[in-house]
Amino acid sequence: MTAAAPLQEELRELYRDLILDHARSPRHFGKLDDASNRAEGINPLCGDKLKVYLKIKDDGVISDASFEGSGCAISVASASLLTETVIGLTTDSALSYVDAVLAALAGQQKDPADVQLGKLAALQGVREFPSRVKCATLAWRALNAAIHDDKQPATTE
Amino acid sequence: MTAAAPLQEELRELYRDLILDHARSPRHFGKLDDASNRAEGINPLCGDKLKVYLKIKDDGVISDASFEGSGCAISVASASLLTETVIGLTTDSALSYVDAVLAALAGQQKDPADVQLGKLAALQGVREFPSRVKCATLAWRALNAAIHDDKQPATTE
Amino acid sequence: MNEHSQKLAKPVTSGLRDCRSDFPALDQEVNGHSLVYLDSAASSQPPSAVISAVAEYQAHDHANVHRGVHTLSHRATEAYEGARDRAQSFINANTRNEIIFTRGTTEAVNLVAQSFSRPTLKPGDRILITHMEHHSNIVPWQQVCEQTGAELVVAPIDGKGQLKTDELIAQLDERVRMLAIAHVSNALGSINPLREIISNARRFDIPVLVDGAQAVPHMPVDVQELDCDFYALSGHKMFGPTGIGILYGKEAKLDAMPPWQGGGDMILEVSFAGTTYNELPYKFEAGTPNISGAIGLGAAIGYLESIGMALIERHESEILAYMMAELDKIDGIRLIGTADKKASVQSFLLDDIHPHDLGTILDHKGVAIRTGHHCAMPVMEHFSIPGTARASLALYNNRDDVDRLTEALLVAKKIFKK
Amino acid sequence: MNEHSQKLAKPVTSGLRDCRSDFPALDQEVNGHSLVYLDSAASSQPPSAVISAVAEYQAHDHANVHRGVHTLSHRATEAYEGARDRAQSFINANTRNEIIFTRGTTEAVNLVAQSFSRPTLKPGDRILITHMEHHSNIVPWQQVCEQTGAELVVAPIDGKGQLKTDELIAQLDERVRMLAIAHVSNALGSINPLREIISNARRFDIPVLVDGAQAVPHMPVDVQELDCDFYALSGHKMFGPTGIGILYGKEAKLDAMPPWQGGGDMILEVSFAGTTYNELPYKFEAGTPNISGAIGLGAAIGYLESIGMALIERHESEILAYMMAELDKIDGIRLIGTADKKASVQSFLLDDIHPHDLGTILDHKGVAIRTGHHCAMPVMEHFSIPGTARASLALYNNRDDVDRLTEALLVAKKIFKK
Ligand SMILES: Cc1ncc(COP(=O)(O)O)c(C=O)c1O
Ligand SMILES: Cc1ncc(COP(=O)(O)O)c(C=O)c1O
Repeated sequence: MTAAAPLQEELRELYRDLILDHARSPRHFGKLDDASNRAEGINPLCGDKLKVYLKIKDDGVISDASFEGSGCAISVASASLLTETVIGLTTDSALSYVDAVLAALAGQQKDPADVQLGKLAALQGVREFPSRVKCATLAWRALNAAIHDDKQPATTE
Repeated sequence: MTAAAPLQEELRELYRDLILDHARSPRHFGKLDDASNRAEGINPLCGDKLKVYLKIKDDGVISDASFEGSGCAISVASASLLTETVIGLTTDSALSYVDAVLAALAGQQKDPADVQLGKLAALQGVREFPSRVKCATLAWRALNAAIHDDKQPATTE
Repeated sequence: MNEHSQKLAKPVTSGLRDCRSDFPALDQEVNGHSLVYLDSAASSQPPSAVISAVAEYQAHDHANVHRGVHTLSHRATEAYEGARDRAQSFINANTRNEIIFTRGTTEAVNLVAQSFSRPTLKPGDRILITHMEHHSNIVPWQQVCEQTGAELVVAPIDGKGQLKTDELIAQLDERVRMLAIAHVSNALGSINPLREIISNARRFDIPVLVDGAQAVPHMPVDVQELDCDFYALSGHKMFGPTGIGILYGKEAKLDAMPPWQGGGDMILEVSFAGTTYNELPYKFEAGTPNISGAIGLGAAIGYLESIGMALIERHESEILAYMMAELDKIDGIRLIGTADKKASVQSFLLDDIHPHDLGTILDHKGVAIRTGHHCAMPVMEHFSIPGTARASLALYNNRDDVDRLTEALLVAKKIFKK
Repeated sequence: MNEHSQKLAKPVTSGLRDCRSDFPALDQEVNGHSLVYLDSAASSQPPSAVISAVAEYQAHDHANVHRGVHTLSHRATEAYEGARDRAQSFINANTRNEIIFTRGTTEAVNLVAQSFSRPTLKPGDRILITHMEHHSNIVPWQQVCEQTGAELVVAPIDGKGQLKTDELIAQLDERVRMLAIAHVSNALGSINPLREIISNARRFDIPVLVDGAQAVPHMPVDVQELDCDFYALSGHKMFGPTGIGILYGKEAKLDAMPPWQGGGDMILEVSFAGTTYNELPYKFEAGTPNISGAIGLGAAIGYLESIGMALIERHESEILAYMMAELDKIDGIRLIGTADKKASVQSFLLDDIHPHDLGTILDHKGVAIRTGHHCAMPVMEHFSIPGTARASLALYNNRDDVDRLTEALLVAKKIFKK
């Protein structure tokens, strides 16, 4: 076990306190009854599903957001962080966050001036766990679909 | 080519003059209009097919026999030799020939007193060519089926 | 090898420990730890004997089978058909014509649903399955019910994940035109009492298909003794290659069925006026078959026979008992599937940790388990859970593997402790 | 590598000669002679790169794909899906969703016949095929015609074994609901003028399935340029393993089709109330796929790409021209299949020697050819012959192989001389 001790650090990187906190107590969890937009996200390979609800005002600002579904700590924390992030943003800047998060999780460097990941940086621990990256991206793909009002579920494939 | 010269002998063993003669000029070839018994033989793996016709008298003696079909030198010669062999035999002794030929071609030693292979021994060259044994046995399986009046085609499987 | 062996400490008593070195995949490090492979119910690791049988075939003997007069084609045909003979004797089929090579269990079930059931089913007829079936033994029946208007009926399971056999037997009547049932459940490990069930089905002449995917790697199987009409299995779950499996069917049943897929090898004669189909088993093997897969499966059977299925069964049931006992000691564990008769598999949940998170943490410790619904969503729905973590055993596992599993679970508990 | 190369003597000009050592099966003696393998149209030999990709996968990376969070499962999934990506780019499909792994060409044709055609065909509709099709592109259509009352219509071929393209084009009309046509004939080698045919089929919105089994190993194939709706191929004919093949389909077509086989992996959700199917390509891949087969096929594609299909095509057409010329010099030979545009294959008869006897004698000289009807009985019937001897080329063949063939044919003549 000692030889593997440094590796355990990677696990801690993945399951940071912030992630565990959001996984245990997801923010904005539940259906949004007066949502203007909604979309489902499906990970066809593991079967995880969640729904993202948005209330988008006429001026394009997301005034409220929530999510529903069951999933692993990573997908729930990611969805919870997402709702915290997008409330108050315009749909355009929410979409920039989608780009930035997907790029960061894919290990790509995006122009850092573009978007401040802030708390969302906590999701980056997943990069060392390639089989879990899709868990972290699921909510963001659903957000993208909700803003574009897609009728088809968004998928991680 | 010189190193392989002895092997060429095996080919000559397979394609003996007797075999080639019967293949070129098959005896009793054609349909037997007043046949009492008939059966089809099929080699499902190569698709070869032939029909054996018998005229069996009330006393159980095969008074006439013929065959039809197209096939390789081995299967045609075998069928031709078969017709020569069985005409005049009782069905019982024809069946002993079936046993003896199938055993000889499978490389089994049968009690030599049982049946005199005679000319049929020429078929034994096929034993060195395992993929061709079924060609040599096809007619004999059809003979067996004809004597037993089987409605299903006999097969070499 | 006696009744007390479970009470002894760690040494494995069955004499199977040495066979680990036959499996090259087990001799590797994953994430800095020696691999503990507890995912054989999803797919087993092939022994060297299988890997090299496939490679040797490909390197020296490959050609298309049947119809060929040249040496390689003859060798390939002999090897392919030899694998059929081995399979026949392994499950004790009556004739080699009863062994149809398929891609796996799934294709075997589809073949029966489409060729046997579809042409004869009508509205009012029923297909009976159980609540513990794998999707592969559910969806093909849903499809054929939709195609024919027949009804899918489901026999219930209890809180231990056991079939309610009495209720299933009460569901048997003239309307039931197929009983499709797992030998062993892949999500729960429950072994179904097939002989009792099949003898009851016989009273109404109900054809029985057994999904044997999770049974053949773990216990002796004799299809004539079971008296089932069809038995389906997958090579990759019994230490053979992927892409190969077997449909066993009673000859009279198979003979009466129309072919399913059309193409090369399954015909005797083709003309535009009409086509004459080939005899068994070729009638159901359209196109060039998975020759190297069948040869690999034959080698897997040879490997299993060299050890002996009875010995394997004894070894595994000992390790399974140990695993269940050790898991049960962990605070916060919930075992899913605690049938009285079980093989190979233990599903579980730990605290409120999602199975995927458990899977990731265990993998990080070199322990490979499967997480999720295990293609048995109705089982998950029965227990009102989205999925489980599942550890599954095969002949190469031992008590050390179990200890590594429980150690890793304690790490997960620590990470997720509030 | 210029137009004069065919006039030069033996040296192979294309630079491909060295690749023979990549194929372990070619380095053996058969009946005391070094093997000359001229049966690649039935099945090709795999290069070491394929054999070891399969063996390495089995020894180190095997697990069930999809749904797995542990390391081996992730590796297996990446490798399996990576093979799909390779196949996509190899035939230039538009998206990876258009690549469905099947057992081979036969299963691919059956899938289209059952999932695309069967639900929509009605009496009066027509399926158009050609007289040169392989049984695998005939029987599935006969079956679906029988199931739906549609009619099978056959486009004729001429005495050289060429499609009568004008007549086929004249047969195209609103009634035709599928044109299923070989890219290259396996019995005759004829290459069909697909672009002309497909653009004509477009006028009536006729879906086109191309049987590409005999084309992909021998020439560059671009499905978007062909503009076909479906393209079927077999791994074992393009130097990959048996048990794996591909159905390419345009995404819009595949999307609109119901799934065919049911089971694991092809569903998103299963409940007894109903089932939600998975998206492409998984919707059509029920059950555990042939993972090692797909990986081997990916390796075969990598191997072919490392040489270059254009170079392979040039090399083979040179050897084919030489083979046809050399065979034609033999007294008593009859070449079957002398189309202007040909690939790989030459069928022939010699005197009145039955093809099986030729096959045996050639095999005795170490020369492997195929004899019989080549699963193309209508072609045999067209030429009023029961079968042919067929020599077929692949990238590893050279002029020496052709010389060994003709020498052995002279031996056969001697044995059978009157
Ligand atoms: C032209 C053609 N189509 C279809 C097939 C069938 O391919 P498979 O047997 O691999 O399914 C073959 C080969 O046998 C072929 O040559
Ligand atoms: C009980 C059971 N049935 C059927 C299957 C399907 O087998 P395959 O995916 O090999 O077709 C499996 C495994 O996935 C299984 O465990």
